[in-house]
Amino acid sequence: MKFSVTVTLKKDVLDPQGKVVQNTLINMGMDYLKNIRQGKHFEIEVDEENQLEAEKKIDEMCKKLLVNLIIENYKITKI
Amino acid sequence: MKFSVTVTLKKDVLDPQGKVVQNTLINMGMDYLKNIRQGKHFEIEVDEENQLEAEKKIDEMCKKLLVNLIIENYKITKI
Amino acid sequence: MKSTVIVFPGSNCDRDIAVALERMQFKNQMVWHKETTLPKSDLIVIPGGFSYGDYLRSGAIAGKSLIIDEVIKAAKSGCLILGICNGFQILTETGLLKGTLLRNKNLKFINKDIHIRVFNSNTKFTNKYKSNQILKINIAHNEGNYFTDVKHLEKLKSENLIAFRYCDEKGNINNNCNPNGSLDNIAGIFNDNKNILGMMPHPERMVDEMIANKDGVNLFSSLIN
Amino acid sequence: MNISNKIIENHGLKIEEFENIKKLLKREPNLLELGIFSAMWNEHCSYKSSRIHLKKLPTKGKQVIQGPGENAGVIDIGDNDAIVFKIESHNHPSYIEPYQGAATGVGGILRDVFTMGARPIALLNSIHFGSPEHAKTKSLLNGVVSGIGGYGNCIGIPTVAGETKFNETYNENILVNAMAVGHALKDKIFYSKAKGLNKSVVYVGSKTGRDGIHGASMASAEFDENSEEKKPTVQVGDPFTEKLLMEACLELMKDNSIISIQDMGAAGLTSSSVEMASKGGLGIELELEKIPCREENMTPYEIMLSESQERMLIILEDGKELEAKKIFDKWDLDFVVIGKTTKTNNLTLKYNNKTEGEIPIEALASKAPLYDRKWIKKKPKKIEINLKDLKKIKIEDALIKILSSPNHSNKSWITNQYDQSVMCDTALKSGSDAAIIRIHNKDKAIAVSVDSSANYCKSHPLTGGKQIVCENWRNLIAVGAKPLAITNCLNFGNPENKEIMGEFAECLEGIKEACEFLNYPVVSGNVSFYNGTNKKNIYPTPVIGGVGLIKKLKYPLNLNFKKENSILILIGKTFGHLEQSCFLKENYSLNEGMPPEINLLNEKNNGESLLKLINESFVLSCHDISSGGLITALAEMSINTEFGAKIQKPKKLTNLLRYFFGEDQARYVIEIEAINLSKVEKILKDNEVYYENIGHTQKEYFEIEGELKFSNKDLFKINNEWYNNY
Ligand SMILES: Nc1ncnc2c1ncn2[C@@H]1O[C@H](COP(=O)(O)OP(=O)(O)O)[C@@H](O)[C@H]1O
Ligand SMILES: [Mg+2]
Repeated sequence: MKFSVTVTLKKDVLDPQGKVVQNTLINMGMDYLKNIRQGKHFEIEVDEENQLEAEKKIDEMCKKLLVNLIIENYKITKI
Repeated sequence: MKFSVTVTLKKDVLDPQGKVVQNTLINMGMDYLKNIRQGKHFEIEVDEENQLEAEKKIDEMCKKLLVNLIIENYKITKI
Repeated sequence: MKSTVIVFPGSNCDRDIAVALERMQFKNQMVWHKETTLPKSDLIVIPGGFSYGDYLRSGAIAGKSLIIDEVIKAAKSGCLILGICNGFQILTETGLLKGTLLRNKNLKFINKDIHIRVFNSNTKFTNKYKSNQILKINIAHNEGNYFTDVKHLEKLKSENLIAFRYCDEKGNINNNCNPNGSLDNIAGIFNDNKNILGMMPHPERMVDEMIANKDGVNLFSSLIN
Repeated sequence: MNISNKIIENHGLKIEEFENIKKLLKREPNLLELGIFSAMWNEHCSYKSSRIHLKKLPTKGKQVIQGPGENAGVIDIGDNDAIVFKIESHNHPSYIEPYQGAATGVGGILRDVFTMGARPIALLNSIHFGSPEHAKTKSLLNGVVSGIGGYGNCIGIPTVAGETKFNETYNENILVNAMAVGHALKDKIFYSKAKGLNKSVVYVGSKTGRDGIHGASMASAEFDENSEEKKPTVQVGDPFTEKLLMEACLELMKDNSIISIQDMGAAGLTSSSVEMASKGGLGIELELEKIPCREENMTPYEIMLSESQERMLIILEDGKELEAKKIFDKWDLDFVVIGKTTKTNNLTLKYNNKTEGEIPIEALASKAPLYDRKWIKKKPKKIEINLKDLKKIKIEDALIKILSSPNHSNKSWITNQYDQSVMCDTALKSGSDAAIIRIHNKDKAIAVSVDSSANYCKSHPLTGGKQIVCENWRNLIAVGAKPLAITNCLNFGNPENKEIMGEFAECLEGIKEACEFLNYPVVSGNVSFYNGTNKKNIYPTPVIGGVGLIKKLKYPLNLNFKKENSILILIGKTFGHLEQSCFLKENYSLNEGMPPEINLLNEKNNGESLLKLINESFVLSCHDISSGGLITALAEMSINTEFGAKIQKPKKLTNLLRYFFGEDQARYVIEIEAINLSKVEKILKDNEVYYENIGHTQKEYFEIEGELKFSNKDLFKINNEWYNNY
């Protein structure tokens, strides 16, 4: 079963990456850009056919390694 | 209007990050993991109410800066 | 010889390269990235560092800056271009050099002295080196893992466009002496016309005996030659 | 709004302190004002528990341009060159989020240095972790090291030295101390003291967000339904912006437009504005709606207490605003005039023309609490270890144990993650006793080192305090530098506990004695209390960062053996002190007894005499003897070269374990050419230095006659295994 996980910085946490990208895009003339924030994206395939179980496993990976819970949020989606 | 963009490495491009993460997770005992690839995720808000127009604008940002078309694919989704 | 060093916000080896160039008798000028014209020069250097923090992809944002259009024009008209470390990454982002630099295989920043072997000593950049000469040189990067497609790799080999490859102190080339996972141990490449060189190691750090060795000197004296 | 006891407590203030605030204000403070008091009166800003003791430290000397009290200390290295340096802790943030905590620690200390007009030229760090087996240690180590590297590498300042130690006392409370060293021109140093009325107060750098607003979280829960939204957020470092800020500030400093400048560190805008005003004996008025904010709807409270990074406050000369702004525009940084100096002697905070808070500056600064906390002396436990009572051990095995232990393992796993070479002036990198940084474009250089000895300080704080200063001094001598001055980071437990306060007072007394004797003044520093949890305090861990001068750098002297058949001399007397030694700890898990004694007279004489030898170019390699004793020092001199040593057993009959593993102080090993022996001996004798000829160098092998023989390659393996397998 395959899932995607998106990891985003919590609101109010400084996003230096997003900030630089935003300034650059605006300097390039795309002034309709209101806001951009940068995060991570994972595509994960697990050997598990029960969706609930699979999601549990992915959740564990997120908590244990993929996500820094102190500054990041995450969302798991089946794909 | 708000969109998400996920940027992933093309299939035949080496993904050193994904590989290390995969090994680490498996070493941590999660041997049901079959495959993991890491990419980037952007949340973008633009000042444009027409969805088609907005998507065009996002697409331009991707092509001009956010994505390295030689090694990366991307997908735009409205959120 | 006149040289120009391009300075981006976040460049941090700009002074180092300027010092090395001046030491080697270049008449050097620094050019801020917001400029739209380049002074006439024989050599343009894009220095190491973390342009724009390397926050999106290393070199990506610098690759879109105003001055880069001028660098591309100069390159097309045959001016010599040297990209070191972040400069190499920027050159790949502009398309002046093909391929890309991925994260180091261990996902860690690496700073140490390693060995490289000169693979083509018959260019404007390397003519003072002996062919197959082994150099001890400093690397300092997060993304030095060179990657390109099979076709381009073949071309690099068949047209002698590989400048340097990582090796051990005896010159052997294998996985153990590949610090970052780079394809075929590639440490530096030329473009088709060999007027552009991109390399991850830092020759400007190897010109002063008190600080390191002088294995980088011949790169600069080749250019003067 | 009514200020409840709960709110007071959540602001880290005692009820008595609150009563004191009311007296000083002659009224009850509002919440904004309370927040400001809490920031200024906390231990970190007010030094309320430590000030009385810190005052005793020697801070003066011919070499000192600026002692403690400014953003960093400044010393004179001749020819209008000055060195600006300071160390600072970032322990608690690094435990919560190791990468960002360590990164912002580096960012913060760099700002302290470039604020004074210095271009940073080197970074150092002292990092202490819990036992390697502890569940959290590995990820903390990984995070801290990549955070330190991430920041320093990106901004392009070499991280050249440091120390990494493991001990279970840090299981729940790691230490991350970062030191920055900069170079300035003596006549171009900038200070934080404000001067003149109606001068523009300018905000530059990053925008303000809700980063690290302390006390705020809990307090706000009581009066705000959206409390979840307002949780304090972890500070995220932005080295790219700091690089721009550094270049912009240094560019502005070329000209004469700055009256005073101060970085926003702990307690952000609050402490920076109060400090500038208090030093200048002025008032300051800020218009808070002008502050560039990153988030919407930030309240005056949040704006004043935010600890967002990469920001500065500058007071400008009249009419210089436009020129200055041009520079910051060039670097794409915010530049806003947010207020002015006033004659009121108050901190006046306005928001859209309404006065939201008004506090006399002196209430925040000079009238801040000052405590003479109770402390008790440590009663020394004079336990003598009798080797006969212990299980027999072979010298060889004991050495392997030490060289392969986490604390003595080769640190290249760490140092390879730091750019040590950028700026092209690092003449000696990590791996020797100190690092050597050449002054750009000159032939002089400085040497830098950071050191600590927590187990010595724990067992006998007074001796421990002396010992670290001496060890640090020795490390600089060992690379041929004349030690000039130190900075110190005092990491201790809870000062409200009289034993901990005793450790503090006695360590400080030790530091003071050593510094005075060695003419090695303290020019800057930082105190970090409350390290520990659940009543378990960390070992007292003062960290000393020293700077020394090499007037003319002929060659960078390091500790690797250089030649075959050179003579090895041991400088200093060996008594065989094993209590508190690494030998007993690694082999028998024993850590009882007193640390080795410090004899300041010998320390000074041995060091200064050795410097004479080095200056005469007699010394091929040199290493001080510290943890692990003589044998460890000799092994370390062999590990990274093709030359080893052949050592004779001592002529006088002594216990070999005591001789080789004893940690007696004031000792060094030097390698000299045989032809110079008589000249070297003459200098040592003339100076009444005790020394022994202990053997000579040879190819490839490290050997003690009749006892053990290792190939250098094997030693290298033993020394490098631990990190690779961890
Ligand atoms: N965290 C670190 N950062 C930089 N250098 C380090 C770090 N930890 C250790 N080192 C380096 O490793 C070497 C050995 O450290 P240490 O055993 O503490 O030396 P010493 O006993 O001489 O003070 C030194 O050169 C030191 O600078
Ligand atoms: Mg030492």
